[in-house]
Amino acid sequence: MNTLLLSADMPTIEFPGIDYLALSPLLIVIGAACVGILLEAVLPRGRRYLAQLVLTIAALVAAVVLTIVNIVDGTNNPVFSMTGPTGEPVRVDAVVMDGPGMFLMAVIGVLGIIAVLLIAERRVAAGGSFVAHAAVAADSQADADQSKLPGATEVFPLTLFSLGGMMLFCVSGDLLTMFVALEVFSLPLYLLCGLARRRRLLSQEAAMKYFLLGAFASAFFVYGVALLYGFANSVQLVDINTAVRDSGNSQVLLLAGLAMLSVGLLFKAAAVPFHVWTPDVYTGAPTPITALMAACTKVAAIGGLLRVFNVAFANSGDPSAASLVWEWRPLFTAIAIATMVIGAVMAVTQTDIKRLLAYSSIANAGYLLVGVIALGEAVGATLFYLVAYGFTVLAAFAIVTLVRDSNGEATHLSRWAGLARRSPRFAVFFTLLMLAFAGIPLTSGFSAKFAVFSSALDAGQVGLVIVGVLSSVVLAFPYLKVVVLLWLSEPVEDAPSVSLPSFFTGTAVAAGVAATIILGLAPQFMLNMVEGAGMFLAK
Amino acid sequence: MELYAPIVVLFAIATAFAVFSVVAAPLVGPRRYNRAKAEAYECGIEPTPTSAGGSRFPIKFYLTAMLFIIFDIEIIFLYPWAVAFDSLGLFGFVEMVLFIVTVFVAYTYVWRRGGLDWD
Amino acid sequence: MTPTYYLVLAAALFTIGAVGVLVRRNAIVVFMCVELMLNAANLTLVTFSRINGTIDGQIMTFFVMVVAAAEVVIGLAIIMSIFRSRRSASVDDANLLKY
Amino acid sequence: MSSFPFLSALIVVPLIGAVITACVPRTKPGQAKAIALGSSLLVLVLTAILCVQYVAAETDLQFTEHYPWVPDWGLAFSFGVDGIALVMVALTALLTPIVILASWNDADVEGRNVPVFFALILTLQATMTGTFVASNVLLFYVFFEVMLVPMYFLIGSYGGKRRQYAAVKFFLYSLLGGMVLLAAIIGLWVASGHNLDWQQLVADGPVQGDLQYWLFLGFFAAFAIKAPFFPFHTWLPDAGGAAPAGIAALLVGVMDKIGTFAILRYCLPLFPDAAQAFAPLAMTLALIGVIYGALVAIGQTDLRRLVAYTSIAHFGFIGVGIFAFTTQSGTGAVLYMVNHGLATGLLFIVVGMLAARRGSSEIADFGGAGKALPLLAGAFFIAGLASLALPGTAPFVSEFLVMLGAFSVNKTVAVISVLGIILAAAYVLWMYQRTMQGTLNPQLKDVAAMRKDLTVREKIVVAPLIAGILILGVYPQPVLDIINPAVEHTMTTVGVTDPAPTTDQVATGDN
Amino acid sequence: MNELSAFGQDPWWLILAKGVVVFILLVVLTLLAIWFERKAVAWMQVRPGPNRHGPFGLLQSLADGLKLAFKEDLVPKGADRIVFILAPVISTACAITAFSVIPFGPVVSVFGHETPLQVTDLPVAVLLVLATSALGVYGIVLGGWSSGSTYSLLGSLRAAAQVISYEIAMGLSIVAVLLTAGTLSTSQIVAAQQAGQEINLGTLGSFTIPGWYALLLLPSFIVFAISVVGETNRAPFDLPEAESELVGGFHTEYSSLKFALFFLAEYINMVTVSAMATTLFLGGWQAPFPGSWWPGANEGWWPVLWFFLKIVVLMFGFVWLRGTLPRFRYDQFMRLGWKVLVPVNLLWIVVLAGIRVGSNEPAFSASWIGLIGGSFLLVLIAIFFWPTREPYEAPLEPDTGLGGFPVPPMDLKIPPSSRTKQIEAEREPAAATGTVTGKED
Repeated sequence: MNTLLLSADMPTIEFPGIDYLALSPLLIVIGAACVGILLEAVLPRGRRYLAQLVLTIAALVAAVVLTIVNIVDGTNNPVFSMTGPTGEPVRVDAVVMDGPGMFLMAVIGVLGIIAVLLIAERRVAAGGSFVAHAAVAADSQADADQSKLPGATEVFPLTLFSLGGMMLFCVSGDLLTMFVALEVFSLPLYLLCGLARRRRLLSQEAAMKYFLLGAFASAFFVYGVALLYGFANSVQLVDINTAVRDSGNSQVLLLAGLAMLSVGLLFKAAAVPFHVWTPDVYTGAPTPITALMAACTKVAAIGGLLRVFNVAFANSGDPSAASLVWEWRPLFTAIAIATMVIGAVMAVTQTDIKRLLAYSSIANAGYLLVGVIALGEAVGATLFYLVAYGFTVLAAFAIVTLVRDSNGEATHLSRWAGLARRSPRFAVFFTLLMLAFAGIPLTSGFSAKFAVFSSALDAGQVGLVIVGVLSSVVLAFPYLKVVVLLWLSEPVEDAPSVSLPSFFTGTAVAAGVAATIILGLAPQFMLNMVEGAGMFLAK
Repeated sequence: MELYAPIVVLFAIATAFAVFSVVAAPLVGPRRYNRAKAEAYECGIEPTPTSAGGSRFPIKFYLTAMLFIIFDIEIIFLYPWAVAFDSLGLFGFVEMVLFIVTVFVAYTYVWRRGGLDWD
Repeated sequence: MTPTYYLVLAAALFTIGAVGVLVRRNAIVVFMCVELMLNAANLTLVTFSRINGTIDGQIMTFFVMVVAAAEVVIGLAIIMSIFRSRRSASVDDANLLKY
Repeated sequence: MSSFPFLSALIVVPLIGAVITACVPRTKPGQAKAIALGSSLLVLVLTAILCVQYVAAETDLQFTEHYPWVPDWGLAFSFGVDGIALVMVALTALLTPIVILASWNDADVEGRNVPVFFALILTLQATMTGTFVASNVLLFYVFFEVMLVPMYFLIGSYGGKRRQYAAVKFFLYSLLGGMVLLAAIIGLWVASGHNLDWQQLVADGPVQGDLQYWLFLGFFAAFAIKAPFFPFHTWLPDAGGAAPAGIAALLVGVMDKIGTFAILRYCLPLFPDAAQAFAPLAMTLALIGVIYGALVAIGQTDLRRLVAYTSIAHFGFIGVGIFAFTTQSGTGAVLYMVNHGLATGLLFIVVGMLAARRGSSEIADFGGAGKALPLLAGAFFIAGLASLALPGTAPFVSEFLVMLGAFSVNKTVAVISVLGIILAAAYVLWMYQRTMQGTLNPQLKDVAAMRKDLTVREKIVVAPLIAGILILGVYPQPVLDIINPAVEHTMTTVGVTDPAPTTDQVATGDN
Repeated sequence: MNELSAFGQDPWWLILAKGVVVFILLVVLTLLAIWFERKAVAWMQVRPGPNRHGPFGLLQSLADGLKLAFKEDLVPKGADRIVFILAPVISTACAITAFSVIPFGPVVSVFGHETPLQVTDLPVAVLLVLATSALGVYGIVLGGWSSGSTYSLLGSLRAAAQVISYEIAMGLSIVAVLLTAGTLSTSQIVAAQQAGQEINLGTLGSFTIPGWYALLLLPSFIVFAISVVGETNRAPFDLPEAESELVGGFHTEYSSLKFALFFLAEYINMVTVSAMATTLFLGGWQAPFPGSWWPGANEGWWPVLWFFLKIVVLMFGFVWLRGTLPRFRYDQFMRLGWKVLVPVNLLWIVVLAGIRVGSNEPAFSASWIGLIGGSFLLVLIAIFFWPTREPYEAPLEPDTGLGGFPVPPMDLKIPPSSRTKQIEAEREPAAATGTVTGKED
């Protein structure tokens, strides 16, 4: 077959049956994003904000509810299924709704709701964190003129698109869907990064860096997909696994493809050495978007890694083909170690809270990678870690948005000195979050670390666990530094004040803090849930 | 490949002709140097200086280029679908309507935001 | 002609693109290098489609093209906005975010 | 045995007290102090009942309670005390009200939150008690780590100069130990087939193979930092020097004991082979600590730091006692933990009183102060004598037991540790001489507070401690009766028997 | 592949011959077309037109071409020389290559070889035409850009924007043809138009209409016809070369044979799109009357005649437009392309596809078509005629003179020559300050 296009008298094509209920969360989120675009087009400017907000939240809530319904239903199958010519079922699983996938979708949905609350905040900073007209040149007179205008409402549909892409990313059954999902969630993020109201140049710079490096990484991803397609003659994860098992095929293609693919995935997860964008982008992006990236993108990226490595490259239970795991595991171990160590060490030297959290997010990517490398049973622990980390980091960035002076958010650490005097409640929350990051027991951070490290040790990854615990000591230092600043330092001149959060930010902070405490005090229910999510559907 | 060979031949002939013309032109024509001739034409006045990296021009052109890309992509998807339409049947129709509607959403947005207006 | 040559060509293009991203300083050029990489991937996909005798690779090329187009749209918008603010598209000039 | 959940109550009561205290408005510090004191006294009463009801002859854990928490990790609220834990609980319960009383006015500084100060002390008490009564390894770890948070804020927010540095250093050192411990606990969890209940672990027998050694090292490192043993000790002088006097007393008097307590509780029974294999190393570290701590203490110019260094020396003794692996030495070590808590607690508190009057804890700022402050000087002297383990004071008994046990195993160790006693005499007496005796430092005349001897509150603070030191010095038998079976049981699980029967007749508590 | 079995069988000499013939044909056609245009416009304007060289002035174009060859070949000072020279080559080569898949007639015998009257055919022939015409835009853009002249640049940008805008409309209009024919091969599209379509009107009886897609797919044909005029930069859409605004547009700076090449490319493109229109919508080389009025009409070499007749008619249409209509304003022109042709086309595609599905799929009844199509239409109407349409917001930033850079806007302000130096002097400090603004921390 030499031609791409089918001629008219071709035999009729088999069409997959589609489980629309299983697919409904994705359809709702993406559909709502499209409706959001239409609302932008038809509603007068004044009414857009409310309509978009309601639509966005409603869509995400509906998606989460439907996902939970699906989980309860026990839908654990490929969404696309069809019958082959001889009557036996044939998989076309572009989308696989298995336990971990749906769990990740629900997590992204819930974290997304909180992030949307932050994005919707318009009282703390007059008009919100987003610029009204992004096309206006930064620092021009026109830019100053528009500083009082309410922010663009396009951020809502963009966020929805991004979240929809993330959800799809976690349940993709083939690499092509994964690639498309990767772009669907990345592209809106690139834009959102450049929409900050204050410090526009910084924001635009962040967007450019994120975009160029992100596009670079996704080029690697797609080249990896191409090589793996050459290797396995299919991009379905299960087919790749089959090909890996009976490998009469070229190992060069497999390993090169795997390496390229990993570059793309690790970039999104912000793992060393593909992390260089993280601090800059986290600093430059509007803080609600930073929160979105730190929480949801992390979930999606790690979810993708989990799926790829557990389904396509794991070949567990087949000792003859175990060589592949042997091939990639040492390299990934090195990456995970480097990520943990560099993230932790670099965090120590930071003087800006957003950069600090960025490096901490890199280090946390390392801990998550430990869970990825451990494979198998560690999936549940990794999911738990994602939930715990997501909530905590959201709350942390939510608080960062509140500390403001006349120039907007005061993110330099020196400005935070002695803030506890002026607003002890905020300081208590932030301290709690910092302790959670540091992994102190009774916070979610400890539960998460324990879960991941214990399952990693179960899988025999002793070295990783040791590096993990040691790096988390190093990582504790910057968090302590913040706590010291908050409580023990003298306030600076014209210190920033902590704005009174409105309902939105308040809810976000409360949710994050509550989750941090609950997952620390009573993690069992969540452990049951991640355990109940089971394994990735590999057959 | 045999199908493509004639195209290459035709292309080669066309290129050869064009290259011959461009190469021949300065050889055949006269050459009488005049500084004014070498200037870019601007109705007789000294030409506008252009910046080193090319000049800036209205954003509309970029916008048009982007719109073109979007719709070109739509066409890319429409062609195979159209050719295989009869074997795709109802399923293909519904899918493509969904696709067109999606593109239309973006199109509507652009329209309403003045992206299609050329002032 | 062996299809393998196309693979080699694609790999070379990909490498050129990757190196270009790393060494070039103009955002637009960097961006074009990324596009080159994507097209190298496309070439690889099509070649493998031919070698393997399945049509999937060609279909994937469509999707990659779509994504590339979307990237162009987004990327140009971002680069334009920064260019309008700074009057420079050099990635070296964008240096506010450094420590 | 009563069905009343004593051990939970010991943790919950101070926690509730802490919450109530923290809720008191800042403008009413008196109420907060009263609530805190009341809560700690209630705990003291509960502890007293507990001690009475404790059956000394029983070697198993008593007052056990068990509530599930996170079954997936083998984490449960499992409580239980043996003799060792009981005396530590009692020490905590005793020291806390004294410290609260001693620190009555410590937080009354502009800009400092008094209710929170006392709430933190109560929280600290709850977590420290938790570490002693936990019978689940992970639960122990939870208390062990959470304990850092109140202590961190107590040092960092209410301490003296360099408090931020000291607080962070303390926290990071402890966290380092804690994380290593966490890794080891996870390793234990994996090795034991997902079980972290202490009784179950002991019943199942030790972990097999090389893993035991690694796990032991993980546990030991954490506890050695906590204790602190040389060379993990550098945080203690900073923390002890920067913390408010009462807090320093709690820090050295109780919190550091958790390290040695945990070695006895976890390192020895769970990893007996490793414990024996590493005993020479541990013993060496302990001995270095004895000598090094004493030598450095002599060179100190600051009273608080001096006391902190003496503690390092004393912890060396405790270490020697533990790793000599005899019942006498072990009993001595545990008794030493109690006595040291009393003695050093008193010393820190008295030093705090001195420093509060003088506004400085530099030795050079004193001199001949004893004449104006006879009672204070007396208390200081008694505390000092207890610190150098003079016969008649409580530490003597324990030090003697430790030496005795050590001698029966390794004479060199015993000889070297005797050197430590001599050095102790040197630093204590010299310290007393430089501060209290001799010619009056002329600067002291200008300080009005230096002419004010112990107030009633301060008398109430020092009296029970002095009484305890003296009583236990002459009649330690009741405490030994509680400790001895537990230590014996521990040594049995390690698999060692006392080497020479000749020592039996000397052993005081062998019944 | 079977349908294309007639292709790819030619010996090398036949391939070469076909190539040369098509090439010569195109060049000659261009000369004739120019003459034809001038003559026709002249008639419309009641003047004689060229009448000196050759009979009826037929050789006028040739004379013009020769004259151009002997003109001085200028390359402006500010030009990028290589691109400047390359641009006309690209334009010409692409224009000619597009013709390789146009079918002139059925299979005939040439020196004993059975071969179709078509250089070649591909499964994706229509795409090839689109691709080459799109590549031709590069010639225009590069030519304008490399000239180093403001007029050229603006002209080329306009040309590019125009071509790509109308390419969308054109591309969409072809979809309907593909949908009906089910193939992208030009020869098969022609073949698909052979059979008449029987239209059943229920009780009114039935009748057969010719298979030409121009009749079957009238909306597509109209859109195609309009868009190809824009695509080829012809009047009334000849804005890139609007003499009154932009002098000569992108080829202002070109002279001699390079200019001739652009000219050639433009006329070849006209012929090409006419040929495409013939092929896609007018039954290709088939005899221009329904039914078989003469059995041999579609055999042998006769179809070539029909084919060129149709082309001539279409070419006359081009000329007629030029002679009749005034030039569009640019905004009107873009609005027509984006706001009328594109949505109409999309709607038409959906309706057509719905009808076809309805006729094929028993489960998919006419009411469904009505429902879907109707709702689609309703949504469209609702969107486009939504009452609360916002007034256009003026851009917050004026487009001119940012920091002294020349920004050629639509209302081009040409700085007087005396200020050139001053402007260049201003540029330095402006560029210097540009990087320091907005420094944070």
